[in-house]
Amino acid sequence: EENKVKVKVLLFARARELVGGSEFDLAVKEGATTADCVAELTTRFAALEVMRDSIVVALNFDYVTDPVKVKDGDELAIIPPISGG
Amino acid sequence: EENKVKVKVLLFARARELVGGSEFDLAVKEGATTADCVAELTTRFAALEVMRDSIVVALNFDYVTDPVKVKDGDELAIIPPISGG
Amino acid sequence: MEREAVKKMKEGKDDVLDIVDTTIDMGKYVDAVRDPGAGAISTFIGTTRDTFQNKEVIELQYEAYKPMAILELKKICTLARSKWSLIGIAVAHRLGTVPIGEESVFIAVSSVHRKDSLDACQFIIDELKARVPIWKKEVYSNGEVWKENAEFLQRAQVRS
Amino acid sequence: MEREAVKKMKEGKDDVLDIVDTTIDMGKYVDAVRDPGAGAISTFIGTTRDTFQNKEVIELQYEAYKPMAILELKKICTLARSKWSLIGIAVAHRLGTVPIGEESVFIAVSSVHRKDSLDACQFIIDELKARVPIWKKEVYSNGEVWKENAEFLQRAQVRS
Repeated sequence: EENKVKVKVLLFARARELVGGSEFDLAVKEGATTADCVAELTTRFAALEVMRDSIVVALNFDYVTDPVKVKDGDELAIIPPISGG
Repeated sequence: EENKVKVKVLLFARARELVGGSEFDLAVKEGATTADCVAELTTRFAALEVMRDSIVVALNFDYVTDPVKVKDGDELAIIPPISGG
Repeated sequence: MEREAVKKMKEGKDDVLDIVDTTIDMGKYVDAVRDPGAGAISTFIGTTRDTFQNKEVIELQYEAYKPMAILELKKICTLARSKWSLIGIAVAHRLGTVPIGEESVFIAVSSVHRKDSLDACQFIIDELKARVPIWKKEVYSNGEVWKENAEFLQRAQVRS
Repeated sequence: MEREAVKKMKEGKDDVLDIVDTTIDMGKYVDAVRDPGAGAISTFIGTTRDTFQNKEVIELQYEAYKPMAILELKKICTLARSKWSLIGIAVAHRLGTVPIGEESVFIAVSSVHRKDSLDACQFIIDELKARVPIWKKEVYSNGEVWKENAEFLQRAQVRS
């Protein structure tokens, strides 16, 4: 079996409601990027498809735009459009 | 004796301290203006001379710049540079 | 009665303008501008400083030409409402001795959208310093001085 | 010890950043930025509104990605301090259900001169709305919606 990297995924607000959960572990292939993780997520949770274009992600508490390779134990947060204030 | 107009004069802050009083009546000739009142005041209270260039006056609670004729019972306030806030 | 309520909402709340001799109760003035239709309340608090040009300030004393000060504040509120869409405005200025670090002036402005109250709050303190007849004396260990707001002097220059 | 005190003064006070589940104690945060060297404290209060596009809002619910929210707030404070001369910054955001008219966010900034804290206060609320991971759901009589800050969407567009 090929090596897997386990990432902790956090979901908030509308994303959390669509998926029906706020936190779970995602196992991806070694070398996978944040973009791969999002693709994997939207495959697994079809409900997320409706907000795919507006999803921003944060890796270990920092916004990332270009795909970044994930490591075992990373925390990946799905950030729907924010509305604080 | 010619007709006199009685104006209530109010002094504040440094002007009050220089004159040693905060309120008194000033009798001026009928037809006298706010500028005449200030001239009369600085004559009567020589101590005010040091701040003459920085004095602004208010007539009946409104700033006046050009000389305005005063009427009996008017309230004329000597407004040294303000420092509220 | 419903019509009255709508009318009131559109016109905003009455301005609350106070000159006080004691500590300023900031919560009271925030509550005065608070409104279910407001999304933002911006406030400005002027506090007394312990130093001026490296001289230690021991005490500050404020005095005002009270009736004119209130009228000038009212004019500033009317001006602010003509420039921005505001709900409530409250301004309180303290007189007498104000200990170091305490409030001398408090301004609270509410609006539907934040930009209005933020800009109006800045405008009101700028105008207050330029035209409201209130004076401050700073007492140092070796003397005292009546302060002069640059905002007033600049405007006086334009006037004359 | 005196050297310590001077050093502290020059560097300003530590930022106070809170995410709370109850009413925001505004006095506490004003006191946190209060300083004998400060001449001005500017604050911004975000309050919940009863209507959005003529729909009556019954309730508002906030949630946050807490650790990241605090880190983003810290970055905003550092940015603000690099742009303006500030003494203290305090930011508190409330989570959970916030009744209409109550505070959802409170920002207090102190400075020697007022322009710094006024501008910094506006900058901090603008940045907060653009980047701090906090979400608000508005509940109406006939549905609910997760709000989206225009400030965030604009920046996301620039990013991608």
